[in-house]
Amino acid sequence: MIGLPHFLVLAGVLFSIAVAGVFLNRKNVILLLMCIELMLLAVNFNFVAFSHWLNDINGQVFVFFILTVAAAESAIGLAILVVLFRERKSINVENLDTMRG
Amino acid sequence: MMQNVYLAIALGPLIAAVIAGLFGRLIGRAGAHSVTILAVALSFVLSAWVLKGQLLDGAPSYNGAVYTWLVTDGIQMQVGFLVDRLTALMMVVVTFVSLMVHVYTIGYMHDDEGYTRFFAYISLFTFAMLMLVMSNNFLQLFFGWEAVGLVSYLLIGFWYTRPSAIFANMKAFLVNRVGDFGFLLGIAGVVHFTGSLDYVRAFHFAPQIAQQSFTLFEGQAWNAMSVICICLFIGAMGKSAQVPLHVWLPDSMEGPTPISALIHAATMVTAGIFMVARMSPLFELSPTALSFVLVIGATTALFMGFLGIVNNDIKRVVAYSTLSQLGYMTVALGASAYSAAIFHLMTHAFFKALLFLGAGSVIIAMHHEQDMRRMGGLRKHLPITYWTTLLGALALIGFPGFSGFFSKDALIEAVAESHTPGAGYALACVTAGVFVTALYTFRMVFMTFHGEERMDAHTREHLHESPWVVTLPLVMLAIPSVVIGWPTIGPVLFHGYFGGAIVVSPAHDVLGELGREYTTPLAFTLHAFTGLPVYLAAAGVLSAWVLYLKRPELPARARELFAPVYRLLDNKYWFDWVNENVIAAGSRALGRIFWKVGDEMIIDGALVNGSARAVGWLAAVTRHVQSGYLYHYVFAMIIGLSALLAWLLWPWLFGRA
Amino acid sequence: MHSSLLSVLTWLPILGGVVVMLVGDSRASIARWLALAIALAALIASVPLYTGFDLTSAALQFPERMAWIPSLHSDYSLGVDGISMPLILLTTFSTVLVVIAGWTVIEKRPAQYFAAFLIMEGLMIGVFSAADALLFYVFWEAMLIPMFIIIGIWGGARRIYATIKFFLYTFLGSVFMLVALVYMYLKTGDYSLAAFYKLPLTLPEQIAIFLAFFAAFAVKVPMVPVHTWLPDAHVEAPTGGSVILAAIMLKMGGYGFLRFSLPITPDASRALDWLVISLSLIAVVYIGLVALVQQDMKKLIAYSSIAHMGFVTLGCFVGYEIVASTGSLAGATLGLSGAMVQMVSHGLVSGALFLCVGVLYDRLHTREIGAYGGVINTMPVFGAFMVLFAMANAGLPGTSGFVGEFLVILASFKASFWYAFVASITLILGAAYTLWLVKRVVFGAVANEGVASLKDLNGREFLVLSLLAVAVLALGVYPKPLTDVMEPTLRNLVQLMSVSKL
Amino acid sequence: MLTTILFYFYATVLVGSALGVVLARNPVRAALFLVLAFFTSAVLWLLLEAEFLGIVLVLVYVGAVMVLFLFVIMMLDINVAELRAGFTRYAPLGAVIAGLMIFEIVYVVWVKHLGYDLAAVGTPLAAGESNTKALGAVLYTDYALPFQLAAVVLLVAIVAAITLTMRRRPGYKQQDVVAQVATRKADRLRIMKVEPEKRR
Repeated sequence: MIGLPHFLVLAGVLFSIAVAGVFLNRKNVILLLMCIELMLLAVNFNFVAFSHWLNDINGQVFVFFILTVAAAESAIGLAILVVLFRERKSINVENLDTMRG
Repeated sequence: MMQNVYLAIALGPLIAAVIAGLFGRLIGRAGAHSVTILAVALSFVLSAWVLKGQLLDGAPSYNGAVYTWLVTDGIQMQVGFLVDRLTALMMVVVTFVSLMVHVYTIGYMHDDEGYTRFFAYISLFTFAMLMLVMSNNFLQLFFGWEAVGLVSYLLIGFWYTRPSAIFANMKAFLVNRVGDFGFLLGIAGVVHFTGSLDYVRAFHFAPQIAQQSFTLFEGQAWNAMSVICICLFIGAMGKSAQVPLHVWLPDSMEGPTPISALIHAATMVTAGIFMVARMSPLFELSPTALSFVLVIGATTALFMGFLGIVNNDIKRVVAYSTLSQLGYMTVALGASAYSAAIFHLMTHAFFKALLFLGAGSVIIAMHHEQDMRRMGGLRKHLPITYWTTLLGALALIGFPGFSGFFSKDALIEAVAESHTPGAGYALACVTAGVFVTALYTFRMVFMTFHGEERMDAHTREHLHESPWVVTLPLVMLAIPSVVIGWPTIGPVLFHGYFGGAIVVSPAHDVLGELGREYTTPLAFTLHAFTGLPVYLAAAGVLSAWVLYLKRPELPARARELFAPVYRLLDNKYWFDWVNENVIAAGSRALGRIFWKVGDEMIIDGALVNGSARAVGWLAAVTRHVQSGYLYHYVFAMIIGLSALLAWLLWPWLFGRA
Repeated sequence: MHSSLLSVLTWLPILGGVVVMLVGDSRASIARWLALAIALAALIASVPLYTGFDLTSAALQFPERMAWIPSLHSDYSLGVDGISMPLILLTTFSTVLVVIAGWTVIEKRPAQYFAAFLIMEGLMIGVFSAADALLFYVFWEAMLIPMFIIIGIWGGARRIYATIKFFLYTFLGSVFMLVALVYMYLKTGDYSLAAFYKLPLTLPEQIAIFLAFFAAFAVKVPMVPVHTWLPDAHVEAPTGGSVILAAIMLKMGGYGFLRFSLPITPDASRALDWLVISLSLIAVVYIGLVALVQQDMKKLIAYSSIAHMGFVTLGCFVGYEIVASTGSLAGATLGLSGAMVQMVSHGLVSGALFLCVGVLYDRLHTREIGAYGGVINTMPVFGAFMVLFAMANAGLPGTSGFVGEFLVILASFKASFWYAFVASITLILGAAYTLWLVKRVVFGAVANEGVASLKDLNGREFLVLSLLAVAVLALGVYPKPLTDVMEPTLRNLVQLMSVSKL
Repeated sequence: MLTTILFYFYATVLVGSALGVVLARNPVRAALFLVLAFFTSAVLWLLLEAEFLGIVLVLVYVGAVMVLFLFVIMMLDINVAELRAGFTRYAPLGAVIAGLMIFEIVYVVWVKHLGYDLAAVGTPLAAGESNTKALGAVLYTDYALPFQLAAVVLLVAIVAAITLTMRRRPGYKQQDVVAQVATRKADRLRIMKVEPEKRR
């Protein structure tokens, strides 16, 4: 029988993969944003699982808000990316080190 | 009333010194020396009057405070006078010799541009010596002690352009300071136990102090009185140039001859002896201190005498003779024959000053030539100097009837009677010393006045007797050197001349025993012929005559024969070498190490600038963290997150759950 | 009786300094005379402090109290007693001397130079007379600024390094003190010293507070491990700066120990007195040897003043050891008054020595001992002064240098033979390095044409040095007036010290 | 029984697509894998009877966000090769961190059961209940204010995206209504005095 742990483990695996993803293609900002989306998905997963198991609807409300924030975040992220691209003709993080200390 | 007299005696020379010193140029040379001589003469007359008062009219001894110097924690520190027979005698000796030197300096320093300054210094010296002698508490004693050291520093370095002089005066001051270091500890000890600086209270509490003890090193309890007395004696050793601290006296000959006579023969060096005599109530209570004094005195007496034999500078020979005679006085103190020590001090003051001034007159005649090997046969050219110096020499070696004889023989017999531990050694040294003294004294006399003339032609023509200003003091000093012993031995030694001033415990009363057999000076002289010293002295003179007149080549051969001994003596037992290379160079090296390593490397380098550098290094390291690459920041976040997660879950994972 | 004398004494120099600064460098001569007038006014104003001083009471005299920061219960309260009054006199006396000494020597911005000194004088008098901890702290920190500027602007070659090091060293120390003050404020509710004296504290608290005070005052004294700022500061400071630094600022540490550490944390002082005593004894020997090998005159005198200040701290803390070894308090006051006299006399003596070096520096612009020799041939009067002050520095009886050391050695003998033994080594070392300096600089044949071209003291320098000479000799021959002033306060302090506050 | 099979199936698909996102060589393919991931998670949510959220997830994410992603990927000519350079340099570190996290979560969730008993199976919704109604009831009553805030967040995001990216392309003629309206006669009309030509 599928219990709560199953879902939680699944969400955990998802989250870890997203984290690994960040480590792997660290130079491609878009993929970075996608990994963040994946992480948020994993979090939502947890929320839904808990709200289902504890049958407390508030969990799901929270998922709702996470969605809005995620959308806003990716929108702005991509906007920045576009402006960055116009400026530097490339989004490779390697040569974006003007903020070096 | 008496206090004003004492104030006049002490302050007279000070005022004269200030006048001569500060207004030297205004009052001119004549003004300067007349002011100072007048003041010192006044002091001498008053001192003589006081001595007469004390001696003949039986005037009581005076002990009063002039003003309170400082009051703190219940301790009254005052400046005051204690004048009893001991002080009166010393005052007379000091002022008389100082007067002679003042007169003598007129001639000696005639063509010296620092004339007024010199007179200021010697009368300042007289003031300091009088303060030291007349003080009634340890504070003023210490003030006089150091003031005398200061003036001797100024006088030795009088010709400050001569590098050897300024080296000698610093050496003198530092060695004196080493002595004062011990002296101050002694005073602090007295204050610790009696709660005040006055002599009277110190002598009153002395018996209680003798019971108490110090634990200097764990386990060993040292008798408090011995510690205090040894510390005080260290001060005396510094001032009276006893063995380890004697190194400065020969070098102090760098100063002008008058001061060698005044300071380094008659007055300053005797300060140590006077102090121990004054502290007799304390010293009597600690046998260890007495034997310490005895041994140090004996060693100085004998071994310094040896040095006199090998030295060729006329003034240094007399200086070593002074060292040896001081050793004699210290031996007398050690044997608790304090009055004998003071008696010898007095007689020694006269004939040693005479010898110094005689040597000075020879030096003037020889145009500041001091090396005896270039003298000889001066008998014909400087008759008065020759005869007076001869008389002084006879007094020094203890020729029967002369003053030196009475004081030295009495002293030797006192040591013979004494049972304090170390008396045997002291007796041996002292008797051997008689032979050595005779040998070097007459070596000096024969080399300078007899034998063939070894000086160059130019000086020979100009050889003439010194002016009356020089020869008069010689004669004036010669008289007491010969005569003073006869009348004074009776009262001073045996009939309790010093009265309360000197306390001798019955166990050590050597002079008491001597006094029982003593009848008249004549009997004493005849009795002496039965003793060994007279013959030793004669043997000394004879061997000097043989070695330096009959067969002059003998000394040279003796030198090869006993080469190692000669080298030992020539290097003055390497004391000077040890002082310069081990102590002085050692402390400079230590200082450099402390400075370079301690201050600069450790404290400044490591701690202060080091910490500054560390901050800089840390900043440089953290700067690399801001690499500018986005992903480094992301990694940091994630790693931080996972670390936090791990930390949070730790109790869960492995803990109790 | 409520008198505003102390406020006048504190604020007159400060306002005067500001006015002198406003007068500006263009009208330098007016600025100079004005500065001298103000300094003299301060000196004259400080005289009634001595004449009106009640020699019997140990309480704070000339008290003033005015609300300052009500919310913090800290009020502007001033008061002076046996410990601080002599130091205030020393401050006003030294400042007059410094103003005269720096008359023509300072060409660069003289008005601001004199202004800085006057302001510093006011602040220092403030420190000595503050009876409120916060006020004390404000003056304590403010005092650093003028000295920082003096060394920083008119200093020698490495002045920036020296002045920053000086400032940071002192500042780091006094920050801990602030922490201690605030802690005690929280416990008592107000900043007045009287409250702190009565505040019961447990031993750990006391030790913490003592160490905090120790950090601040040890740097100021300076004690051995934290002393390296002094030689640099002295070498780089202008003559006037050196004199004030040596004469007054080093006394802040000693004054702090007497005013704060001993009465407020008696048990901690008893527990840690071995630390202070061992550091002071090390200072005497270690610094004495270091002073021996110095080549720079000012550094040598700086190290010598560290060794002398070692006596002050020894005198302050020897009281506990005396009680420990003899069981009675007799001797503690002896040590304390020795420390106080040593502070005043050291102020005069090392101030004078720095002025002497200043005189030479103004002529040949070098402080290296090697560059001089036989100065007495061309400058006999100066030579005489130099020898006198050197002797005072070596502690010759009859000069003020001896009095302090004598009393402290007497007291330390009561504590233990070995304390006195090590302490009196200063007699030898002090004489050694001072006389060696005198031998190489003053005596000997004329070393080089520089020395040959030296002119003797001019009127101004003669006046300053003779004033100091009179002071040194007077204090040496008759120190009673000074010690009588301190006796009641020190006796009361000994009571405070011995009463446990656990 | 069916739900278990469904769950495991979709779970593997989900994990596969997540790996696909991460390891995809070409960003477009990564984006599409992400879309797949969203779909499968929506289905899983339906399993958990959170059907409204599942649909919203699909609508919002797949509809809006992924489209945006694709749009941007297409627009910017990313040279993929350069971005993939040194791909595996931090791989081991990434693997370690991911492994650590998985281990922790699994251990806590699976082995220790979060410290409280999970035996109770999730209680299924009452028959007539619907996730949307439940959400609606709560959303507009308790969470009215947060809801408004979410709206504000979105508004800000919109404004920000526009201001960031909008620019006037060079050489792009655009009608500026304001300027047109504001012209005056003098700007447009100039009366000239012209001399008549001489007859030749």
